[in-house]
Parts: sequence; structure tokens; C-alpha cells
Amino acid sequence: MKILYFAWLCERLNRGEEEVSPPASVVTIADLIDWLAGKDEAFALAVEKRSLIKAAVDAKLVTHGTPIAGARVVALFPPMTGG
Amino acid sequence: MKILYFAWLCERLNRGEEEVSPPASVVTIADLIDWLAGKDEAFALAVEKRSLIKAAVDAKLVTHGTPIAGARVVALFPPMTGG
Amino acid sequence: MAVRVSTDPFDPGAETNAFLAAGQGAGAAVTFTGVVRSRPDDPITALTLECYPELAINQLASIVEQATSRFGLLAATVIHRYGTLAPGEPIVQVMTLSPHREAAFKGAEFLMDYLKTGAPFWKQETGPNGTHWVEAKAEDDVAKARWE
Amino acid sequence: MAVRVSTDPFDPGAETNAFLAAGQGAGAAVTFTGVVRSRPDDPITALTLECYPELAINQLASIVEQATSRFGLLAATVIHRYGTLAPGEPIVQVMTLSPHREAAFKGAEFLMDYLKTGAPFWKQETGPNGTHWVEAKAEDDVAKARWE
Repeated sequence: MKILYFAWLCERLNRGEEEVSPPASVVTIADLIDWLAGKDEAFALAVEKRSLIKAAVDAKLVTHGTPIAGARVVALFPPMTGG
Repeated sequence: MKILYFAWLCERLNRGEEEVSPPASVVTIADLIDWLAGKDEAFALAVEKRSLIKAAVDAKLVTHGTPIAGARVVALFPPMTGG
Repeated sequence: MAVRVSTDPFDPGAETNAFLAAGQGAGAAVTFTGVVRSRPDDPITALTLECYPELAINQLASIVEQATSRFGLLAATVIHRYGTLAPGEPIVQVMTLSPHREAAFKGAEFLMDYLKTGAPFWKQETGPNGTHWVEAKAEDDVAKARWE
Repeated sequence: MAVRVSTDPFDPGAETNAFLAAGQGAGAAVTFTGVVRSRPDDPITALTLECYPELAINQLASIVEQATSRFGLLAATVIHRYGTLAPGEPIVQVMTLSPHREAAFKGAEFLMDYLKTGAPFWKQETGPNGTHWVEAKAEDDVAKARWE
């Protein structure tokens, strides 16, 4: 599974994307964030305020409760500031 | 004093403007309309529904209660339908 | 000038670009363009607008001034044509500029609602069944009343 | 296409004219243009927008579809730039077309309110004191919430 990071999340992690293989116990976006935080202190600090982290699965906006089964690309990013 | 007529008022009177010299008893726009109606049956019929007649004095929008003393040009016309 | 009343056609996009160019530094611009409408179920071949230009300029200038102060606009322009227009031709354009989008939107709506019933233009439609004066719409009075 | 996301500059007036030309027969068109702002008290030298284009296109298409059905629009277009822009350059433009002006105004406001918080763009301002990410504004959530 590919993970994309945008804006200050990308900046603080110092990477725009990575390939990961989460275990079967990682079911939702929330689980994925917890699992990534457990592996990487920079990530854990960046996502400390979970409400500031938004997610998309295969280019569709989702919530933290959305399952990630079958996802090819998960994107994690801060609140959007377009327009 | 010059009077201008617009839109269907102009059409029904068959004239776009005329010169009139109302007597001193004609104080307001309402008086002027009454006085013109007394002189001309076509006008009386056209302005029967007084609320459909709007007025301007010297290119400023006014109400029927506005005095016409000193006016050079009075305009009478139906509700506006611009935009 | 912020108000223009003319029988000449105008180019909506060119007007918007000129308005934007004059307003460097502002964030939000709204353009409303009103176009002569012709529906298949109610076709018209021409729309003729009569105008009292001196009063139109006074009224539009006053409306622009009200909108500018009420919504804190940085700029506002009204262009209104009269004479005989064909379907698809632009009749009216209002443009507003503001640091914030809400004021730009509200200012443009206010300008349109006020000029509909407050600017001395009278529309006459020509269609297959002849020519008739367009009646004033009660909904336009309602639209204006919501700002009062 | 009704949604365009690109690093290329766009011409606001030319876009409005193309939009109007495609919409013959409709009466009311609203264009909103958002421009890179630079105020004397808070000058910026550049605005950089990061974008996730695949998600942006999906989100904008969904927002356009919602606006179109909710307000009965005849047409709606959103253009959004990303990359590095200078003050005065257009960032975003939304255009709506409707038989009636109220729907055109409401549709354009809805599009702007939804895309502010729902389209994956992230703004970074560069000024005399360096570069920083623009924070999401609570007022943008409030603006969106009024449609719910």
C-alpha cells in the first residue's frame, strides 16, 4: 500500500510518499495512523492532534473510521486551504 | 416646466414630452398628476392606477408627495424593469 | 467611472479583466452578467430597453455608493445597456471587489436587487406574437426588501 | 469540462466569455475570481499552492454536481490553479449560469464555500519573514455549515 503525505505533514516527515505493509489488525484509517505513529516518532509528533489529519483512499475523501481493506493509495494531509 | 413620459405612459399619450404651466395650486407631484388628468382624458385613463406611476424631478427620483416648486423637468413613468 | 449607461455593446470578459487589473491587491471579485434570454417555450427575437439616462446615472451612482459603504467594497462598477438587443447579448454587468468573498457576493447581489427596481430602464420584448412591455415583478420588490 | 485543476495561468475574462458563449439562452451568469492578495501591512511575495490533483478533480466534480442539482444551474465551472503564484494572479474562478440571478449567486457562493474546505489545496505564503503554511480558518467551516 502506498501512502501519500501533503503540505506540512509531508514537510515534517521529510517524505512525500512511502510503501507500507500494515498487519491484518490495521482495519481503518485510525488504525493505520496509530500503527504508523508506533513505528516513527516524527510521525507520532506530527499527528498528535488527530483532528488535524484528513485522509483519502484511492483519491476519495474518507473519515478516520473508513476501512482500508483493498486500498492501493492512502493519502494523509492537514486541513485543506484552497480557494 | 417640461414633462417627460417614458415606456407605456409615453406610448399611451403618444408623446414623449410636453411643456406645461401648472397654476400655483399645483404643489406636489400628486397635484400635477391630478391637474394633467383633468386636462386630458388619455392621461386620466393611463394614470388611473396611481401606484403604477413613478416620478422624478430634475433627474432625481421623488414620491408623489414631493413639491415641484422650482422644477425644470418632471418625469413620469411606469415601474422600472431594468437589469 | 463606476457607472456606465450606453447603447454600445460591451464585452463582459474584457470588462472583468479591466476591473481586476485596476484592483491589484484585493482577494475577491464577483461579476454578474445579465444576458437577453430566449427560451424555446417563450422565444423572443429582440429586447428593447428604454432609458432615462440622466436619472439612470444618478440612481446607479447612488446604489453603487450605498453598496460600497454597506459592504466595505474596494471597488464596484455597473454597466447597463439600452436600445435594441438580440438574444444572447449582455444587458447588464455589475462587478464588486473586496478583501473577502462574502462582501463581494453580497455587494453584487445588493446592486442587482436595487437596480432592478430603482434604475429607470423599461423592457419591451418582441416575439412571434408582437411586442409588449415587460411587467414589473413582485419578486423583484421582495428581493430588494430583504436588504431593508 | 466543468472542472479544471492546473499549474497553468488562466485568463479570467476569457474564461467568462467562453462560459457565456456556451450558455446561449440563459439569463444570469455569476463569476467569482479569487486573486493572490498582498496587503501593505502584510505583504507577500509569493503564494505556493500544493495540490493532490486526482482527489481535487473528484472533490470539485462532486461539489459542482451538488451545486448544479441543488440550485438548478444550467452550467457550472470551477478552475483552480496550483504551483507558485505572484500577488495579483488569479488562483480560482467559479462560474454559474441560471435562468434567474438568485440561483446563479447562491450556486457560486456554495461552490466557493465548499471548495475552500473540501478541495485538496494547501497554501503557503512567502513574505519578508520567510515562508509559512496558511492555517485553515474557522470562518470557512462556518461559511460551509450554513448550507447544511
